Amino acid sequence: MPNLVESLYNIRILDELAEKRTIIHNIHPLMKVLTTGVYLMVTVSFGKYELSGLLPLIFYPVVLITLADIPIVPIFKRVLLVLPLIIGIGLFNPLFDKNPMIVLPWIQISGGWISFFSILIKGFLTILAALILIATTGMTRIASALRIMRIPRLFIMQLLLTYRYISVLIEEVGRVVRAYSLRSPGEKGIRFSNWGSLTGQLLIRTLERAQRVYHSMCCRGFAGEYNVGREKGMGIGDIVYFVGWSLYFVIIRYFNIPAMIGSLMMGVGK
Amino acid sequence: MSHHIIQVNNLKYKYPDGREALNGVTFRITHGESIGIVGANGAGKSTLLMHLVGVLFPDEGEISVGDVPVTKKTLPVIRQRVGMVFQEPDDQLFMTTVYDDVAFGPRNYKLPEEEVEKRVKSSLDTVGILHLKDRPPYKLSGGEKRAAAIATVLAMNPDILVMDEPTSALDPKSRRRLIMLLQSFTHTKIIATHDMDMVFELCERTIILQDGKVITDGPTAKILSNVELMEECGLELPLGLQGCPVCGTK
Amino acid sequence: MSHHIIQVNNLKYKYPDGREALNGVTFRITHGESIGIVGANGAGKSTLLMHLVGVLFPDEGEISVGDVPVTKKTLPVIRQRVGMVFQEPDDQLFMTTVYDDVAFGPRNYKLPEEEVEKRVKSSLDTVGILHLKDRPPYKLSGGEKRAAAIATVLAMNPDILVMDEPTSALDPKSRRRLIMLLQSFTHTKIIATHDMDMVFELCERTIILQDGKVITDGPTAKILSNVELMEECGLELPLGLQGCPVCGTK
Amino acid sequence: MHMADALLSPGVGGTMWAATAGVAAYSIKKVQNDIDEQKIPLMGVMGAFVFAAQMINFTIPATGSSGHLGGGMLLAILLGPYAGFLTMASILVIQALFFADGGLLALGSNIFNLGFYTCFIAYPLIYKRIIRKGYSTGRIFTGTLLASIIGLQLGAFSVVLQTLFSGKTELPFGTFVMLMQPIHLAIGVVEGLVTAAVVGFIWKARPEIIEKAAAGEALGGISIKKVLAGLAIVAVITGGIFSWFASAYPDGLEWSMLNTSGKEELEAPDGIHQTLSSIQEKIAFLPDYSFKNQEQKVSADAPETEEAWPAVNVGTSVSGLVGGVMTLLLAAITGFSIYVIKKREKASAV
Ligand SMILES: Nc1ncnc2c1ncn2[C@@H]1O[C@H](COP(=O)(O)OP(=O)(O)OP(=O)(O)O)[C@@H](O)[C@H]1O
Ligand SMILES: Nc1ncnc2c1ncn2[C@@H]1O[C@H](COP(=O)(O)OP(=O)(O)OP(=O)(O)O)[C@@H](O)[C@H]1O
Ligand SMILES: [Mg+2]
Ligand SMILES: [Mg+2]
Repeated sequence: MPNLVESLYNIRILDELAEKRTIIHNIHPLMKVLTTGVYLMVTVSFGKYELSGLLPLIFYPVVLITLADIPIVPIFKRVLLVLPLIIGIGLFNPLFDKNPMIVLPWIQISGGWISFFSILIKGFLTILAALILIATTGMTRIASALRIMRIPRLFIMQLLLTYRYISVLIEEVGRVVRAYSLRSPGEKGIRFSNWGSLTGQLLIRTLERAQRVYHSMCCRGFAGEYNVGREKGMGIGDIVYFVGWSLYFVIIRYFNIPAMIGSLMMGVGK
Repeated sequence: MSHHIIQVNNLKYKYPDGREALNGVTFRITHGESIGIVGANGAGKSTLLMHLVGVLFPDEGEISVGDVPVTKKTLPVIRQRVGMVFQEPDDQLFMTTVYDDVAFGPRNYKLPEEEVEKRVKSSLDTVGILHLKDRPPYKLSGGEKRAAAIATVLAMNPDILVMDEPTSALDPKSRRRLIMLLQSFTHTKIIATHDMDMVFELCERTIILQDGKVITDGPTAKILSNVELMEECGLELPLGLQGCPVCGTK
Repeated sequence: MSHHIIQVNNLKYKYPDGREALNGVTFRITHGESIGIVGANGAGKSTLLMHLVGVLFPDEGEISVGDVPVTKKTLPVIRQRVGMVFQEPDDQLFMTTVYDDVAFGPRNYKLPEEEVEKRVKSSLDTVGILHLKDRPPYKLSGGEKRAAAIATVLAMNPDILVMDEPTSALDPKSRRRLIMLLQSFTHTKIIATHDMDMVFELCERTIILQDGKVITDGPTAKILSNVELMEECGLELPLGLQGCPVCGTK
Repeated sequence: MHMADALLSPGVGGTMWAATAGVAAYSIKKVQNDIDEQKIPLMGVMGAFVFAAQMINFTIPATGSSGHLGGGMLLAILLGPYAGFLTMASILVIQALFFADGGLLALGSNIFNLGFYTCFIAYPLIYKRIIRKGYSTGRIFTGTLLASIIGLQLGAFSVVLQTLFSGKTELPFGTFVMLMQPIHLAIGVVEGLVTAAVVGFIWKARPEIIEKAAAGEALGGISIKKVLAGLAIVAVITGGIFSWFASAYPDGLEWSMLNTSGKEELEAPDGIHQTLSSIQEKIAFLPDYSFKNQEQKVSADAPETEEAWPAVNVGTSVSGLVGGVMTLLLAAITGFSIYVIKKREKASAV
C-alpha cells in the first residue's frame, strides 16, 4: 500500500515539474517528443561493445535537467528503482561472455562486462530521457503532441482519462486504508478476509465516480479533446531544437568522439 | 427568451438496483426564476438535478430546456445552456491546476486565450480564491474545492445555473459572497440545498421534494414559514426565522 | 478522568508541497468540554483535527491525549479513545453494506455479536438511517452517507468525539437530531464546522483558527456575538443572531 | 516482465511498435463502431485500476522473486478484447512516461506482450469457449484462471524471443526460457486467482458489465479457424521480419552459435538475404552493427589479435578510457555552468 501512495506521489512530482515555465518547458511538445524518439533510437542503436561512443549522449540529459530546473534527487530515485530490472538481465553477460575486450597492462576486461556496462548506461540514459520528457512537458501537452501526430482521438482521450483516474483511485485507496486503520486500532495492515470486499468496493465506487467525472467534463463542453490553452504554434526555435539535437545525436552515432579526444590526448602526450 | 424555460413532465427514475428515486416529478420554470429545491436526505434532489443536464435520463416522462428536449442527441446544446455545480466538488475538478480547471470549459468552446484568461480570473475572483489559481485542486481544503467547483461553472457563462448544495463546506463569508453573486445573476437558477436561510433570501419560489415526489411548489415566503409543512417533510424553518435570542419569539 | 484531557503544544505542520497549514497552535481541553473550532476555508481546521487522531504527525510541537503523547507507537491507544468523523464521508465507508460498515469497529474489539448488533442498530437509529442498513454505502445520497459515517464512529463508543463538519449535507431534521445527540453526549467533543448556529447551541467554548494560528479561544457566547472579530476572521454571526424578522434587531 | 529499452535493438523495438500500432488501429476502428458514453469512463477507470494493481508487487511463493499483475485478462473480460487492448496500451504509455517502466522504445513490445496474447488469444480461445455455455461462478472461475495463465505464458515467451533477437544479452535461449516460464507460471496462477475473484465480484454486483462486454464483440462470432489463420499469417510475417533483422548482424542467437561453431557467419541463406542486408547496410541507421565506427576500424587495423570479432588493443583501450572520462567531465562542467549562469540570472532578476 505505501507503494501505491508513493507512486501517486511520484506522478504528482512530475506533474508539478511540468507546470514550470522554463526554456525547455516552452518548447513545442511535438518537437520534444520527436527529439526524445531520436535520442532513444540512437542510444539503443549503439552496438553492445561500444561503450565510449555512448558517453556523449549524456550531454542531452545534463543540459535539459539544468535548463529545465529539474531537481535531481527525485528523478534519480526513480531511475534507481527501475535499473535493477535491467541489471538483473544484463548481469548474465559477464557470466556468458568471457572474451577479453579491453586489454590493459594491468587488467583485462571481458566483453561481457563491457556489454553489461553498455546495457547499464543505455538503461540509465533511456530511463532518464523518458522522465525528462514527461517532467518538462506534462501529460496533457504530450497528448496534444500525439494529436498532431494523428493518433486517433479516442485513444488520446482514453489515455488522458486513465491518467486522471489513477490519482482519483489511488487517493481513494489511501483514504479508505486510513479509515480502516482508524477503526481497527492495534491491527497492522488489512486483514486478509477484508481484502475482497475492500477492492471490490473500491472498484465499483471508482467506477461510479469516474462516470460522474466524465459527465461533469461533458457538462463543460468536453467533446473528446483536451484543449490546452497556452499551446502556441510551432516556431523556428522549436524546429531548431529538434534539428540541432538530432544532428548532434547522429554525429555522435557516426563518430566516436571520446575515442577521438582520447587519441588526440594520447597523441599530444607522446 | 423561450430557451430559458424548463419543463419537467412526470419524471420517473429508478436506479439500476431498483431504487425509485424519482416518482413522477412535474414542474415548469420560466425565464429568470430562482428556484429552491429542498427536501430531506435521499428525497431525490440530486437525482432530479442530474436529469436537467442529461447525466441521467428518465425512465418515464420528459424534460425540455427551452424547446429542446433533453436527449442524448441534444446534449451539446443543453450543456452549453445549463451549467451545473455537482454535490461532490471532487468530481468536478480534474485538471492539474485550479486555473486549468476553470479554463477547461471556455477552452472547449474555443474562445481566444485572452478571453479565457479574463473569464477564469473573474470567476475565481468572484468566489474569492484567485490566490489559489496555480495550486493543484486535489490539495485544496474542502471549502476551497467547493469554491473552485463553482468557479468552473461560472466561467462558462451559462444561461441557466443548476447547483447542488453550493453552500455546504463554504465558510460564512464565502457563503455570503455566493449569495450576493447569485442575487446579481439574472438568469434562471435552480438550487438544491439544505440551507433554508439561503433559499429564504435568494429564491422567490420553493419546491419541496419528498420520496421522489413534489410535495409543494410555491412562493418561498409562504412555504418556508409553514412550521407544520416543514416538519412533515423532515425540514425546519430557516434558522433566521427560529427563536430570536434578542426578542425571545419562537 | 485525566485521560480525556487533550493538550496541544505549539503545533506546526507543513504539507509535503511546502504549504504551511498549522503555524503554532496551542490549547488545552479538559474532560467533558465541548469545543467548536471555526475559521475560514483553508484556515487549517481539518489539518488540526487529523493531528488529534494521528493521521498526520506534527513537524514541530506535540499533542497528548490523556497522558499519552500521539506518536506512531501509541496510535492503537489513541484511536481507541478518539473517534473521528472526517469531512468526506465517502472516505469512511468501505464495507459492502451500511450495517457491516457500522459493525466493523465493534467487531474489531471482539464484542459478542449481540452486542455488536445492539450498537449498530442504536447508532443507525440515532442518526435516523436504520432503514438503510442493508444498502451498499456507495449508493447512498450525500446526506445519507454523512449520517452513516457518523454512525460508524458512534458505534465505537469513543471517549472523545472529533468531528469535521458533521452537519454539512445533513437535512435540517437530521442536523437537529445530531445536535440533540451531541448535547446528550457527556464526554469531550471537538467539532470543526462552518455551522455557527450549531456551535452557538452546542459548544460552550470556541476556538477561532486563521492561517494556521489560534486567533481567539474563549466562551462561545462572547466570541460568536462579536461582530468585528467574526468579520475579521472571514466569519459571520450565527444566522439565528442576525437580523430577527420579528423584532427587527440587528 | 516489462521489456526495457536498453535490452532492445532498434530493429526488434521498431517491429513490435509496428505490430502494436497495427493491432491498436484495428482495435480503435472496432471500438469506435460500438462505443457508448458509458464505455469511455469504464475504460479509463479500469485502466487506472489495473495500473494501480500493477504497482503492487507480491512475492512469489518458493522462488524468492516477486512479480506483479499484468491485468490484460481482466481488461479483456470487462471491456471486450478491443477496448481491453487499447486500455492496456494507455496504461503502459503512462508507465513508460512516469515510471520509465519499460521505456518508450520498448513500448511496442510491452503492449504486445501484455495486451495481445491476453486479449486476442487467451480471451477468445480459452475464456470465451468456456463461458459460451453460459455464466456461472464456476465457469467464470476456471475460464479466467486458465486464460490468465496461458496469456501470461505466451507473453513471457514473447519477452524471451524479443530479448534474444535484440542480442543485447548473452543469456542462452534455453536458460532464459527456463528462467522466464516457471516464474511466470507462478505469477500467472496468482494473477488468475485475483482476476477470477475480481471478475466474480463484479459479476455479482454489476452483471451487465461483463455480459455486455462479451456479447457486443464481433470476435465471439468469428470462427476459431479464421482467428487461427489470421494469427498464423501475423506470426509468419512478424517472424520473417524478425529473422531478417536478426540475421542482419551477428548477434543474439547467431552470436551464440558463432561462438560454438567457430564460423564467422553461418551460410547466408540465399541471395535475397544478401541483397537485403546490403541494402540495409547502405540505408540503415538503426541496425546494430552496420556502422563504421571508430573502435571497429581500429580493431581491424590491430595486427596480432586472434579473435575475429571485436578485440581492441592497448592503445585504443586507453584512449577510449581517457576520452570517456574527458567526456563525462565536460558534461559535468556544462551542467554546472548552466546551473551557475541560471542562478546568477535569477539573482540579478530579484
Ligand atoms: N447510485 C445510486 N444507486 C442506487 N440508489 C441511489 C444512488 N444514488 C442515490 N440513490 C438513492 O436514491 C435516492 C435519492 O438520492 P439523491 O441523491 O437524489 O438524494 P438527495 O435528495 O440529493 O439527498 P441529499 O440531500 O442527501 O443529497 C436515495 O434514496 C438514495 O439512496
Ligand atoms: N493535501 C494537501 N497538500 C497541500 N496543501 C493542503 C493539503 N490539504 C490542505 N492543504 C492546504 O492547507 C491549508 C489548510 O487546509 P485545511 O483542509 O486544514 O483547511 P480547513 O480549515 O479544513 O478548510 P475548510 O473549511 O475549507 O475545510 C489550506 O490552505 C489548504 O489549501
Ligand atoms: Mg444530494
Ligand atoms: Mg476542512
